[in-house]
Amino acid sequence: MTGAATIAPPRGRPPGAAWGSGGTARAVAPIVLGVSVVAVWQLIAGSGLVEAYLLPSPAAIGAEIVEFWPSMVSAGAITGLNALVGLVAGTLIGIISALVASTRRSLDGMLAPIVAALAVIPIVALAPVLNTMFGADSQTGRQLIAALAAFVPVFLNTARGLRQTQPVHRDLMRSYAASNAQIMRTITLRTAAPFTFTGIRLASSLAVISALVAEYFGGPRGGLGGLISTSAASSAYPRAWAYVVAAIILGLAFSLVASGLERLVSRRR
Amino acid sequence: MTESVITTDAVTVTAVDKVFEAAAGQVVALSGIDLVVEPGEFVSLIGPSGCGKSTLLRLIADLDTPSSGSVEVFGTSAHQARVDQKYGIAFQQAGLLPWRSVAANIALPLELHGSSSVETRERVAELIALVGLDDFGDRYPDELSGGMQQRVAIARALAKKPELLLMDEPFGALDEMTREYMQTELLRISAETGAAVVFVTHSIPEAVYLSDRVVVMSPRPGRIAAVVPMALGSTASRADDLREDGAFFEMITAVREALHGGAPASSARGVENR
Amino acid sequence: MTESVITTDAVTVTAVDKVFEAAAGQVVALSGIDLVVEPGEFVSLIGPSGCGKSTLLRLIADLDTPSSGSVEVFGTSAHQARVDQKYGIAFQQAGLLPWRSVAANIALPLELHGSSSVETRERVAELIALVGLDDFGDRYPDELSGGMQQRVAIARALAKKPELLLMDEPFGALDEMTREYMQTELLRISAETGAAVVFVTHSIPEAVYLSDRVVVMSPRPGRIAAVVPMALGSTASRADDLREDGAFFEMITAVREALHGGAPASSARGVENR
Amino acid sequence: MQAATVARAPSRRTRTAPPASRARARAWGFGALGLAALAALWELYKLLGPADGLVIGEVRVLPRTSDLAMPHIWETAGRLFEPVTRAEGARVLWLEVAIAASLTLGIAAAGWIVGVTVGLLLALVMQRWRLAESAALPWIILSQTVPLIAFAPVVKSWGSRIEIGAFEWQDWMSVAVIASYLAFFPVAVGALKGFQSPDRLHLELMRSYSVGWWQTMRYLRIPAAVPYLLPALRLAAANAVVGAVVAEVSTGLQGGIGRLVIQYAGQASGDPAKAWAPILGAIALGLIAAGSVALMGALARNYRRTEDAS
Amino acid sequence: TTEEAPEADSGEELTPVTLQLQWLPQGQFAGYFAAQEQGYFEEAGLDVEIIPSGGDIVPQDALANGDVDYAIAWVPKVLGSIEAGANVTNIAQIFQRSGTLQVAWADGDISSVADFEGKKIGSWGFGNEWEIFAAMAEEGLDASTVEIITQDFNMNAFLAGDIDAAQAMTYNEYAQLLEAVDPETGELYTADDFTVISYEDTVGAMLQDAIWADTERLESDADYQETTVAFLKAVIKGWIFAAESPEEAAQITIDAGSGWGPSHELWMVNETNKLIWPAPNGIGYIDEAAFDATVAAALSAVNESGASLITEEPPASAWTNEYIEQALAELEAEGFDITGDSFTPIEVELLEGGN
Ligand SMILES: Nc1ncnc2c1ncn2[C@@H]1O[C@H](COP(=O)(O)OP(=O)(O)OP(=O)(O)O)[C@@H](O)[C@H]1O
Ligand SMILES: Nc1ncnc2c1ncn2[C@@H]1O[C@H](COP(=O)(O)OP(=O)(O)OP(=O)(O)O)[C@@H](O)[C@H]1O
Ligand SMILES: Cc1ncc(C[n+]2csc(CCO)c2C)c(N)n1
Ligand SMILES: [Mg+2]
Ligand SMILES: [Mg+2]
Repeated sequence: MTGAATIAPPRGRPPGAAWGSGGTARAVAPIVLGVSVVAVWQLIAGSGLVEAYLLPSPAAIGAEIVEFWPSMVSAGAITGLNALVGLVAGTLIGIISALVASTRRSLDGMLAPIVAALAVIPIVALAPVLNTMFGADSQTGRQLIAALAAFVPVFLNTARGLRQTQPVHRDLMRSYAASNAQIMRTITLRTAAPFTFTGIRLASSLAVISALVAEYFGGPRGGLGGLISTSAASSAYPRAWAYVVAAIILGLAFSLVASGLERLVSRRR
Repeated sequence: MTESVITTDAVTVTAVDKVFEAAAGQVVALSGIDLVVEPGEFVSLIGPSGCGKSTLLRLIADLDTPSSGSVEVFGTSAHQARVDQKYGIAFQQAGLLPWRSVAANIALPLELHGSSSVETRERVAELIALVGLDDFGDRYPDELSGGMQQRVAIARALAKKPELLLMDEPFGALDEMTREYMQTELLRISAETGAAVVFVTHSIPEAVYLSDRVVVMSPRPGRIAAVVPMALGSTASRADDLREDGAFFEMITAVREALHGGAPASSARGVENR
Repeated sequence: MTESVITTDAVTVTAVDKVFEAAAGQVVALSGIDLVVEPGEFVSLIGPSGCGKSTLLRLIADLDTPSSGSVEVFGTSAHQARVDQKYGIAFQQAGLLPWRSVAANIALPLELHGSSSVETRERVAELIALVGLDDFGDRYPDELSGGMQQRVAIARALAKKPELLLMDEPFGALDEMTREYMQTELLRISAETGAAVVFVTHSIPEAVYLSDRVVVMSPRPGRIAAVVPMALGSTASRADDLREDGAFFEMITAVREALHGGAPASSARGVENR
Repeated sequence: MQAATVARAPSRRTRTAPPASRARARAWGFGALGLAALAALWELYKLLGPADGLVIGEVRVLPRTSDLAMPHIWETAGRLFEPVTRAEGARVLWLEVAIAASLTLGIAAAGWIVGVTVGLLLALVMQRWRLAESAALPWIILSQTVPLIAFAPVVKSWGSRIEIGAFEWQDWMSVAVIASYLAFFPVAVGALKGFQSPDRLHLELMRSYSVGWWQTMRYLRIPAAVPYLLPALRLAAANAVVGAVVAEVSTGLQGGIGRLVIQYAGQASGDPAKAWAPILGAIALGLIAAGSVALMGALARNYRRTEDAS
Repeated sequence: TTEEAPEADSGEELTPVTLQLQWLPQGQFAGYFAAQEQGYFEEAGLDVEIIPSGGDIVPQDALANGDVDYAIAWVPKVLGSIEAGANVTNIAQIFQRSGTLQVAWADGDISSVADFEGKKIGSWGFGNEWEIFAAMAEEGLDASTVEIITQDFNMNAFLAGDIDAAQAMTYNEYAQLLEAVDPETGELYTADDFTVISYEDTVGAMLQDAIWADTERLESDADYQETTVAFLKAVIKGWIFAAESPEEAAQITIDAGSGWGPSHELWMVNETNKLIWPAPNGIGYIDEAAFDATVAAALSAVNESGASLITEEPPASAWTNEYIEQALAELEAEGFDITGDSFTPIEVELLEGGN
């Protein structure tokens, strides 16, 4: 259903697009853009044109970040752990399901509507129900939500990767009279790995944002999502933004690690 | 190198038909094929696209099974020969595993059949030397040129010291000059190992240069149209300058004519669309 | 077909150098190239991989610019010639747009330069007939064989009636038999259109069979090593049976020797890894 | 040797492909079977599973089986055909959900259109200027790590002060904006990838025709982007629905499925089956949205000729 | 009614007014919907739009941002916003009492706030937790001695045993409990199944639903002042209507979009009435002592991360009785019962699932 969730793993730039002297400019460009946006934001917020109450200035947010750093770290740890547990669980379930689906067309067909449904389900709809099923006093419901969010891209990409084994490799393994287990290990899994890791990269930030949003709907306190909502509810907007920044950093950390893994795995293929 | 005592033919194909069930109906890929390849003999299969060359090779390799007729390899069924690893095989795409180094690619068939790691290491070193890639064992396929990749594929096919080498257009993807060079290399290697070779190609000069016999096939359904023995001396002694020899050009003409159905080729073959 | 009055050379390459800036340093792809192609003449560029054949062709097509020296096409700069659509070009891969039918692919250059749709339709029909694809106008590239795709690419290159055709290994991806067939077709088409052709190839027989002159290049840096004129009669009159002619084999030997640096080729070229 | 004559099908190519209509019927059949299996699993676990779920250590790895946590499938299904409340004139539940879903679908569609437009424009700009790509792409990727729920009130508040002439900002527009925030991302990334997908060969061909950026875009890059764009548009549609529902919950927009999610979740203690109705509605909505885009993709068949059939 | 009729007969033109609620339409806000439906707003020359909110809309911020003209919000939450910079004023304390309960199982070991220690205590968060901390502070407990679990929209966490005591409003969540089926008996739970701690009975009690207005406009905008009085009068009439005709008021809120069933809705109107009536000083009148107690509790209560709701006394502009007094006086003169001395709640039977 969600085809773009299976965005192919990154390939090199076409030849002729080598990184020349423009390389530095390109590396600096996003920073320049980011800094200028923040600067303009600061100017508008500081000019009094817009009430500070409405649009906290980057400086005010920075001050909150400094002040609430320890709390941001501990909240980030709670949310991050939930996201990590969910990511790992969703990844494992996704890989296993994809393997199961790859064995029989019937199993693939049976899983299809379930995956399609999971791909379009809004977390907000599921969160209260999962809290009831797994207990509002535990993080399980949130971890499960992160797992469901991670499952979809991992499953779709792995399933796709499992279909990528080259006929020439299959013929070769048959010529070696290799067992099914040997074929699976030497060819099938290894061919699918880069695709799976692409799925994990896509899943990583989804897991974080899902774990975070799930905190809006009950459960133990202390995570980033809860703190964002609590801060916003008490009109402490700079603090709310500070926690949002922490959430972004957390999501970024997840996706950077996942991209790194992906690059490592898909270097040779 | 492997000079075991062989008493039977390397390959015996008897009355083989192969029919594919396709969406549009049945495709008769091969019909009434009879072929014997002697131990140590170099046989090329040549013919237009779709005439069943690859299909025949795949039947010998037991990658596919005939619809009728039988295929024997060294006196056993093709299936048994595959299980016993009696042959090595190489394809047009080198088909190296991109995540394995050159050495690890060559070691693959050994690993799969549980050679000890010391044995494997020694055999791999031997093979790397044989195909002239001495300093490249630790490289990865994407760091090699097409010709080097094909050499790795050949080394891999030779890993289990097979007495039969099956090759499906192994040099088809190489540029002409590298191709000629690889042909000469292949002659050297097959002479060193003494293996029989069944070699599929589209190129008449290639078939002529390499083979003891050239099997010319015709399509729809795939049949053997002619078998042209090469009068060029032992394959082991052929060298690059043979390519400029009159006998070479004569053999080329002979195969060309067999291919074009006995009559001298002419451009007036109608508007055949390929 | 296009018999306009031409007073200047088709291509004049004068003292051209081409240096690429690569990550690892400078690559001198071409050095001191001088070449003149007459109107209506068929010139092949041959040489080992990396000797700069494609680079030279790209300079003529103004797809790249020389580091020094000049390239003129029909008396104007290469740039102006490109803007004026003085040449047609075809590559190794046919490079058809998969979402356009055969007819629409051929029509592309016409559409881009605002021909009326009636004009376009007529010209496309003409071209389809020229390359012998009469019933295939509504087909899509994926429904065609490799040879047919290349014919579409050639038709497309001819759409604007160019007096110069640039071709970079256009038959490199075809199997040998289709390739020979396409060569004969190309000779017919180039005779019909009277266009000059600059043709890059790796294949000696191909270069010999097609050309008025064969330009042999050598690598590192890319230079013209020799220019071998073909003594085989007018290209327009060549037919398939020329391939079995003694003169043909002689010319092949001549080019081969030019390629191997004047001396007869031998296999003792050391362990060059390609 | 006899065994060798038994035709086996080891290679992918030899698998005979059934006609498309039969294949489709089979796909639906397997799909239905899959859903039935899921339902059976649910009931089986509910029957056999421990009432308080399976707790290992401190963690409940399998859910509780109480009616509160896992209502029977037939109760959930049956509830759909009962009135929403006892109140006079109350609609039947599925109809109420369907009406709400259609409002959300409209909002999501608006968000999708905005998101697709923005995504395409961004991709165009990034394709045109390499520097723009380097500068913007990291931020575009980063944008999706922002918990948008935190911004719903801000968007609503900012929107509510927009008033240009006769145009007055409506609350549903805030929801659509948030939906578009989720929708633009796959489009921007997918379209950029698509625009950059043509081979160098094709680009040089266009250069040999001496045509400019726009014509290259129109004749080459845009058609070549179609296979990348279609899955992106589908994902954008699913995202737009999710975004619309989240934003409805967050801003409390009346009349949509998000509103029903909160409302019925609030009634779940006494009426557990009811809470599943808007969830099913949201899923159906997402499938309809993604499915309609997939149908659109069928129209672009010629542009997908090179797509692998997998 | 918002057509341009410049300088037309001002008696005919209605003043547009927006009112931000703090949740979905429901009986908790019956008075406002009744005023709308019964035409009290229109009679007062007002065209009122009532805006419900959802999960994340903060009413006092919508007001402070200028999105709306008036907002309904709990006093302690707004005190926090005022300290953060919101410039708003409490102009009518509609709820005289706190309706917050903490509900535990009757057979459990919680019977008072003092028993919270070491327990899992449910709260909605979003600023609804301060009463708990204030009440605990009185018992010498600080926030770190309990584990606060965020409740979602229903009471399942409590029913399933995830939390030991759940936060509940008398008018809503408590009823949800009484509408749920006890799986052991197959019957609805009854009041006997629960121990109910009412914060109104503790010092933690804080003022709840109040009407808030924009401080600056109150100070500088004569029209706004006038509108405010007219608005308050209509609202009061609406609440008087709800007290006198709870059934009709319940039907009005259902028609206005409440998704609750009739029994739950009627319960909610009735219980809300109990929080408003009787109002000894007149409905909406801000009792300075009660306001100061709320401020004191807000200053003293400390949450689990060590933060206080507010750190300093709110400015004097945080509340005023000026407008409500005017409204009450005018209504009294018109013969309305503004204290509800004679108010008697009705008996409501709850049905399964709030239907
Ligand atoms: N798995 C298959 N299913 C259906 N038809 C097949 C299959 N494999 C081969 N064929 C058909 O059998 C015929 C012979 O194919 P084969 O690949 O052996 O030809 P070939 O001589 O190797 O051609 P080429 O020179 O192009 O490699 C062709 O018509 C082909 O389409
Ligand atoms: N864009 C480029 N940047 C850097 N080096 C290049 C570039 N294009 C070509 N070269 C280098 O220039 C040399 C000549 O390349 P060119 O492609 O012209 O060779 P060729 O003769 O066409 O080879 P082949 O037969 O393999 O097509 C090679 O060494 C190549 O690596
Ligand atoms: C997610 C969520 N947030 C806040 C509240 C609190 N709340 C808002 S209005 C109101 C009165 C009773 O409904 C209460 C308690 C809740 N219940 N659920
Ligand atoms: Mg073949
Ligand atoms: Mg080249």
